[in-house]
Amino acid sequence: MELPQVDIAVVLQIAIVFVWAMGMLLAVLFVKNVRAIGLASLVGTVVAALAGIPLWNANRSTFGGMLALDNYALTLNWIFLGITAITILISLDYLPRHGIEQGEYYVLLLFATGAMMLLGQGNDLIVLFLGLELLSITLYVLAGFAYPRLSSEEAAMKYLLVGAFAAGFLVFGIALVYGASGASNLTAINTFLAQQNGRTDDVSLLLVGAALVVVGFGYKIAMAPFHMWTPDVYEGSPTPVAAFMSVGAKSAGFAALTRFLVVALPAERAVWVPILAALAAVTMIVGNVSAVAQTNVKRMLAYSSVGHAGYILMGTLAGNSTGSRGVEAMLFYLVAYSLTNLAAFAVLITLEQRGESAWSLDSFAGLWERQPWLAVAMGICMFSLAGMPLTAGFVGKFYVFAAAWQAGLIWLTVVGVVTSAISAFFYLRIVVQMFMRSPAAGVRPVIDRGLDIGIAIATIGILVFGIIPTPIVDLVQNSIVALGQ
Amino acid sequence: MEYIVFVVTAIIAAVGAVAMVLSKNAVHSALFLLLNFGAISVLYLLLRAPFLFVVQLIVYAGAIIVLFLFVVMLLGAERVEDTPDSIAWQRPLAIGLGILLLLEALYVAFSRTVGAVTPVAQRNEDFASPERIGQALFSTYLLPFEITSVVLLAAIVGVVVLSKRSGRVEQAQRALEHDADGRSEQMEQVMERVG
Amino acid sequence: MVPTNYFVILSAILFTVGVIGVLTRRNALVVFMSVELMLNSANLALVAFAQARQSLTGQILVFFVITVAAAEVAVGLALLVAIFRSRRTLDVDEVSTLRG
Amino acid sequence: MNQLGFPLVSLVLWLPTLGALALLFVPRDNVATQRMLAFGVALVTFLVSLPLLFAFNFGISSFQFVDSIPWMQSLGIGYRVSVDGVSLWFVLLTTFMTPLAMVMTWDTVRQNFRTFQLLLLLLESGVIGVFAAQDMFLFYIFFEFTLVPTALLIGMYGGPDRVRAATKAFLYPFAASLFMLLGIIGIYLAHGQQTGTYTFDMAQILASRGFSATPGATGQPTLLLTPTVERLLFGTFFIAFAVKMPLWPFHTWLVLAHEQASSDGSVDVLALLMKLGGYGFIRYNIQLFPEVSRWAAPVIGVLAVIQILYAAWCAFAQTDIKRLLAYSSISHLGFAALGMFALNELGVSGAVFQMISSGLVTGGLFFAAGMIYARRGTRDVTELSGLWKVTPVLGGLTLALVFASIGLPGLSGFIGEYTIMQGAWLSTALGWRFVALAAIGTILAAAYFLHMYQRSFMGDVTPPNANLVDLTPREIGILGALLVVILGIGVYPNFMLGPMQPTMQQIAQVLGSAVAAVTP
Amino acid sequence: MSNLTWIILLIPAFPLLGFLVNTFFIRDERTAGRVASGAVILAFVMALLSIAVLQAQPEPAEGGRRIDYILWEWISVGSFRVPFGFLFDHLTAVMALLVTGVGAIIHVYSIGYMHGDVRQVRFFAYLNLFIFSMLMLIMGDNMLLLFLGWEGVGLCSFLLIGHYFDRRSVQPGINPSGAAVKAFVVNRVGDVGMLLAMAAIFSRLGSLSFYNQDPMLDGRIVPGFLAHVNDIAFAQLDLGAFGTIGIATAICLLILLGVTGKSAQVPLFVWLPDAMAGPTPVSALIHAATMVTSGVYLIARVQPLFQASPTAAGWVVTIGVLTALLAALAAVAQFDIKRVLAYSTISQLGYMIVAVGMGAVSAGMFHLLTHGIFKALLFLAAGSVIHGAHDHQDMRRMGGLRTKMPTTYWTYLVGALALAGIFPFAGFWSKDEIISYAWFNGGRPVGAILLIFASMITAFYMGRQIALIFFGQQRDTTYTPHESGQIITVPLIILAVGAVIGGLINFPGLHWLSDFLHPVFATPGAPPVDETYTLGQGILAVVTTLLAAASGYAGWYLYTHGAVARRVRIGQPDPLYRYNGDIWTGAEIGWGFDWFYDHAIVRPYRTASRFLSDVYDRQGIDGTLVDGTGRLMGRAAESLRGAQTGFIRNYVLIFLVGVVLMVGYFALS
Repeated sequence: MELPQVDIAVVLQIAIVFVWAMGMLLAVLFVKNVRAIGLASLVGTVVAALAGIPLWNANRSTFGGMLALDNYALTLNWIFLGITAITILISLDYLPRHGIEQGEYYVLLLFATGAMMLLGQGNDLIVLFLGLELLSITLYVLAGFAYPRLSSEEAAMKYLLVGAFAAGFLVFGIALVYGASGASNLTAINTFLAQQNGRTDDVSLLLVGAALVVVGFGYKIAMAPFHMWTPDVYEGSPTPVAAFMSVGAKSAGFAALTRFLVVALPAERAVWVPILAALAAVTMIVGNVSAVAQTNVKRMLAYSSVGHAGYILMGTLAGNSTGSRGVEAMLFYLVAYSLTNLAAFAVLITLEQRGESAWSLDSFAGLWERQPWLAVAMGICMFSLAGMPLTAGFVGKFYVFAAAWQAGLIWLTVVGVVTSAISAFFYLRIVVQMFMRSPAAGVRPVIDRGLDIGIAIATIGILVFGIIPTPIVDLVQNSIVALGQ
Repeated sequence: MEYIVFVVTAIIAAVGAVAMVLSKNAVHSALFLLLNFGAISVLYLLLRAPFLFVVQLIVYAGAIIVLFLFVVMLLGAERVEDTPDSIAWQRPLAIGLGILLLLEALYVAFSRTVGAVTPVAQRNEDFASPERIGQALFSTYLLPFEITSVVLLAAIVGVVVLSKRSGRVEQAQRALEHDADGRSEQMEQVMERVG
Repeated sequence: MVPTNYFVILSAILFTVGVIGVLTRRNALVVFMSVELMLNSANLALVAFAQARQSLTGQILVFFVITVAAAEVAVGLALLVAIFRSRRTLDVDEVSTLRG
Repeated sequence: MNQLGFPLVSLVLWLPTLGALALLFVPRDNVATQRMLAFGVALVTFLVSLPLLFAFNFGISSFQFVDSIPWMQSLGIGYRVSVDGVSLWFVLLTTFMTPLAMVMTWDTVRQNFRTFQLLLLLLESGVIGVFAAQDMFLFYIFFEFTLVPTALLIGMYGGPDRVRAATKAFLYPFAASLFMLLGIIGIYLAHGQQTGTYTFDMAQILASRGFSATPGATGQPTLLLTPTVERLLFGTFFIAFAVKMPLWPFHTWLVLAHEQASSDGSVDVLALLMKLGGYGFIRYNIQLFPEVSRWAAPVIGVLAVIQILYAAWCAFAQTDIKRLLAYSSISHLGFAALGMFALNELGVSGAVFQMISSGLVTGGLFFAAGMIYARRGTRDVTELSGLWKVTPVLGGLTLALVFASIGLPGLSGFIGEYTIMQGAWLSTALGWRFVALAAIGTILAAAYFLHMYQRSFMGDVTPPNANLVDLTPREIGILGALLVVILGIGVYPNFMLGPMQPTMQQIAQVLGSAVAAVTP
Repeated sequence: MSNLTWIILLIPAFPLLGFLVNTFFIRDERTAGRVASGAVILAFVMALLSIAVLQAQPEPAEGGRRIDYILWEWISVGSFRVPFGFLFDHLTAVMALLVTGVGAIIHVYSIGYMHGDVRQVRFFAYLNLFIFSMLMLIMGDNMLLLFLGWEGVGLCSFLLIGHYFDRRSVQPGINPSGAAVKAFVVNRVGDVGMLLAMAAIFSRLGSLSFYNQDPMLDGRIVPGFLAHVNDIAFAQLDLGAFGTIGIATAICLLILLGVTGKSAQVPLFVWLPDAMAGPTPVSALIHAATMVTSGVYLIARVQPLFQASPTAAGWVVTIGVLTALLAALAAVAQFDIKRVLAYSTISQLGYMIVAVGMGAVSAGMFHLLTHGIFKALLFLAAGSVIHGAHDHQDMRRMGGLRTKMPTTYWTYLVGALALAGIFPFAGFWSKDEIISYAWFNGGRPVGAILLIFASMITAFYMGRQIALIFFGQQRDTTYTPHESGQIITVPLIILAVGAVIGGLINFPGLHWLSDFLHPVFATPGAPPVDETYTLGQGILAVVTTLLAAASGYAGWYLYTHGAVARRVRIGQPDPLYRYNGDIWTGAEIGWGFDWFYDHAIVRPYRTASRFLSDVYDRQGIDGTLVDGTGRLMGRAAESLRGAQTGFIRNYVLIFLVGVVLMVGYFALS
């Protein structure tokens, strides 16, 4: 038996993250200082990110095309690692403050990161399935990490049951796709579709399978109507985990979904675009409209993240139509959205007391008078989420709309615009609370250095990428899905 | 012959599944599930998959169902559904939707002769022998194989984390105490930094 | 040789039963079993297709699915135990404090 | 580069922002320095903006003082700022009003003074940016950005119902201008697909819509849109600007915002009276879509006439002076809208003049209302009486402003109104019927303004009003400066109309050819 | 001499300077009066000089000397070019002399009259501003500049009527601030006509300048529109359901609307009686002698337009006659000394309007001049009476003042005779010219008869007034009347002399004024004024004056002798009320126009405005449409929240719905 030739470069980043995670796991046994483990994990993400730099434009794949390393994947890897890094920063003090300080937290976080990277790089349904499951399993645990707090347990359970349910559909979908095409490799599926002469029965079968695969990923990105778990799970999970899920898991889901649609199913674009566009519209509407009535900011952010899934989906949908910039728009949006949501959740952490009422809108009242910079940061986040110019969120939205319009989805951009307008309402409500009301009694924001740095990095990022988006634009423009097409 | 075996096992599997869903007692459910799994493993044999036949029996029947039974009995949670269903209206909807889904599946299966699924000319009874699977796992499918190792590791870590309950409660109490007396000091520091 | 279609149809039936189980049962453990049933029926389809295709991939996939399912069950049951300890129930309907 | 070889427009644009940043380094308690710094920056900005006028080339109909830096080149987005005969005046109005507004705040803002000044300076930058940006993307950025300081200023420093006012003043225009984003994207893509160059550069897009840089010459349109597409695109811009301007019936947010904005009038003047929407109509709706403008003109003309009369009618019932002024400003804008969609040189010039004049005059009245409030603690005319006797200078200056607003010839208000009416009368799209109705607005204006003046400034002096002090020299300076300008451009309006002409000629020419194309 | 044309700029310049100096520098009341008077006197001198300069101008080929001095281009947009230019021709000269001359006298008078009053500095500043605006009105060389003056005098009128703005009411029960606002707003109604007329003129005739002008800076010539009136003589405007209307007629009717406002004609005269709330000199200057005559001036100025539209001219005459009659009747029923004069003014303006409407421009201008003199005299004398009667204005409180205030009495009598049209006073000549023109030249005998009737009533109410004020016994004995000082009486005497000999200006046979004005209105090549007098005219004149004298005597006699005179009591209605009843009341309230406007326009407007603002706008547009959208969102959000039950099984159900849809779509596609 001969082991296959493996291109180490392609798996390098993933390997670093997993090995680092195992190292941390060992360290948990010997090191009492959990904070040190967190910092070490942070270093791990940085190392992994740096390791990716020489791989730019590598465009290689290995393991028989199961794992690809194109610029698309590389950019996503950096996004994932950045997300993890900021999550670690905002977790450092959250854990001891809430009495859930365990080194395994960071280990799981790193495992999840690796899983996300697998989703970004995976070019085979097997890898995508395993990556998704790895991500899910770690997130189940992370969501329940604050046990025996009831809400945390409930979040974990809801996530688990819905996740397992979705996994069932994913597997069945994979089975059908495999049955129809005889392949699990995305490139091979594309080749198969290209060889089929018109709408054969096999193609029909494959499409049904693809639908179920999309459902599997749709659950991860919180696409309506597979989003129902989102608000409950985000609310119950420890806040840094919610932040991580809302950006990390979602980004990874999009990474995989986009690759699946762009690489495997470009030939059937005419079929999947309408239905997904409709779902994107529903997602935007449901997410943004539901958030209007929320007074719990954490839940509001959860709903808003559902809404944003719709916008990102617009990019994915525009994906590979000729001349469209869908994928790059999606990537830019992910960057902008990730920074913004992480910062927003970080601000939530500062306000989070032992009780759970801390997320009520009222606790934001008069924040500006108590913590001006924190309020400004949150304000910037809210404006970015609403798509206000001079923030990264705006450029992202603009990018996505332009891409969708160019792909002919003009009606979808109209829906996007209308829902953006609706979303401004609840984002503005927080700004109003912070700047225009007098401080609420009893809520004292607590800031520590990790949060400080995390919020600062994210907020500055929002502003810088909002004003000078060129670096990111250049990055994402080169981050095309090079392999498998 | 194979048809007869198939029909019988299929019926057993279906009955097991339905009975699993219908039985009030979780223990019974688990046992019906076992029945179903067993039937499916027989089907694996029919499909020339001896390796999976074994794996199915060992992992599912041997491990998972046992685990289920163990938990059910440990928690004494055989019957939790004696209270009235607060969302009883969902049941007919659920069944309806399920049937709709099934109809869709049957429509696909019957309306289109799924062409590619027709047997390949050259049949090799031995195409999925345990040796071949083993070789494939360590060559072509090395990467997924390695990933599963990580998945399992992560699961282990997760289970360990979720089970360290006693330590967690103490820690939470400590944090609470710390919170009580450390709050004002912390606030002062914060105020200093901002002011 | 039994046609592959038969297996697929059986698999679909079992899958549907699993789905209905998830939707109707309140015992978290049974819900979980239903999920396992769903996974199993998918596995059946995979094996059937593998047989029809005469390709290993399907069977390998089943192997991975089984592994992952096992891992998931482990974590899931650990979680259910933890929840049971806090709430003294495994009725999924009772785990509904987060809403709205 | 440009005719000065110096990025003058950029300097004017960013000076206030720099000032705002500098304010951050002034200690929170040092109000005196904050005042001087903010005011100084605003004043310097005004002085620096004056050369725009002196060096302006009256013979060019397109953009001048162009500063252009590539920004997101791959998308055709650039930092392009410049002015033409239209935006020049809006920029100058902004730079002129800001120092006055700054001075107004000195007595009224007691808390968080630094932030107030900072936001005002940011607002100034934003507003100038809207007028100066000649890149659609950049324009949109500034257009939206102005909402942030506006909402914060209203919401943090406004009256009792400030939160609702701020929310509305933010959400409504924000929601509407999102549609404009679609329109911008649409034009951008259409332009890219038809001409091959993907760009947001207004100069280029205008050129491909048939605008020529030399007055009198006719360009050849290369960007051709089907009527439906053109109408839809027009509609997206229309919604944004109609709400922003505002046009009837999108006006209610403005009334509330005016009512609740900080009492000194600074926010009203800088944020709400700066007619970004009106400017947008001219720059985008009319210039980009001449044919649809012609198609839509009668409808918009009807809206405008309704607006003139409706707002004036509503104003009559107001007892809060700021609310009254809000309606008055809306009524004036009805004239501006009528003029714009007269779609001829006279009408559009008149509209620009009217908007500038409204900024000055109504701005002055808002300041005056602020001065009343600072003395009396109320703006309710039922509680005021005989102020002219107690505070003669305030009464006299207010009266002068009132008459300017009513449209007394010799003051700026009349010029705009008359040229608009004349333009609308001559317009092939509108005609005399519109004018006949709009002219009634001048009666109503006199009625509500003098009614207000009579109730608050005339009549016998009631005890609560008896001991008010008259204006300080500083306040006299504010209103005086405004009145000098109002009188100046009322007596010699060609000062403003002249530089506009090349641009207007081009607009008229393109509109004319569009008209020729439409009329069978 | 021709290079001295800039001198015409000095005419308005001095009052403007006076205004500025008084506003910004003078705080002393006496100085203010002197500065103001000096400015106007200087302006008068400049007007005289300007006439000299004008006469020295070379006679142009098409006839009609005029000086046109363009300062700058006022508005210039495309083909719309309006200069800021001043015109000085013979018509302007006449008006300028009247305005500055009478203005100067009234300024001087005001120094005495306003002594000790409030806000004198402001008062004089306003007066100067008024003179300036009035001069702008008559010197503007285009409609728009004329309109500037037109509105400017309106502003000054507002300011001066509202001079006592801090009082709740002045005699006779008028709220000064309300009267001021009313004056301006009612005038605005007329101004709309002006605005529309201007817009129409430009759009049809391509210019707003009256006459061809000197080249502008860029060498382009702005043509005058009056020369092109014939272009539109037969043009029709389609009014849709209302048929068609001649363009010229439409323009003229719009101008007429403006005129009815400013010159207080039916139906917009209602503001003038209330305008008496202002100080008496203001009434004399603005609301009798000058401002209210600007309508007459305007019609004279744009005479070719009216000639092009006989229909419109007919309307003008009708309005004029109606006004003359109604106002005269209303004057009979007034008790306030100034209100009588106010209605009388309205009535006399009606005569002038009739004259210019018929095309008898010089007759109209003649009456304008003489009326300007004698009505100013009457108002000033009335002011003197008021002064002497300790600020009482109610004639029922007077009586027998003849002996106490002899100078005032005699001058008042002269004014009254002039007004009544008694030979040989100024009013006789001018009024007779109008009536006779109407009878013989204008072909409007009915109008002439009505005018004669109005003139009889005029004489009657003046007789009544003289009787009530100066004859009989002093009915209110709470005060001791006294004669006014010299600074008041001297202007009275000057004006009285004018009222006596004013007729000379256009004395039949001399017809200086007609000659003087001839070049302005004559078409090129027309023969000079050729006035022949027929016997009929003579008879008419004799009859008219006899009738007037008779009715004047009747009025005097009724209120000095017998039962009627005894029944005049303070606070009681007029004795004649018993015989006329409702008609008398109607006359007293100015025929109910005020009442009608109040009920038909003002009140509904006010109610509707409250409804629009508080209900329709706040609850309708804002509450329902704008906030309603928000509420709708909120409701949608609530229902979506309702779907978020917290039950996992619900979530899964919805999940499954999605799956079924997805699979169904993909399976069927």
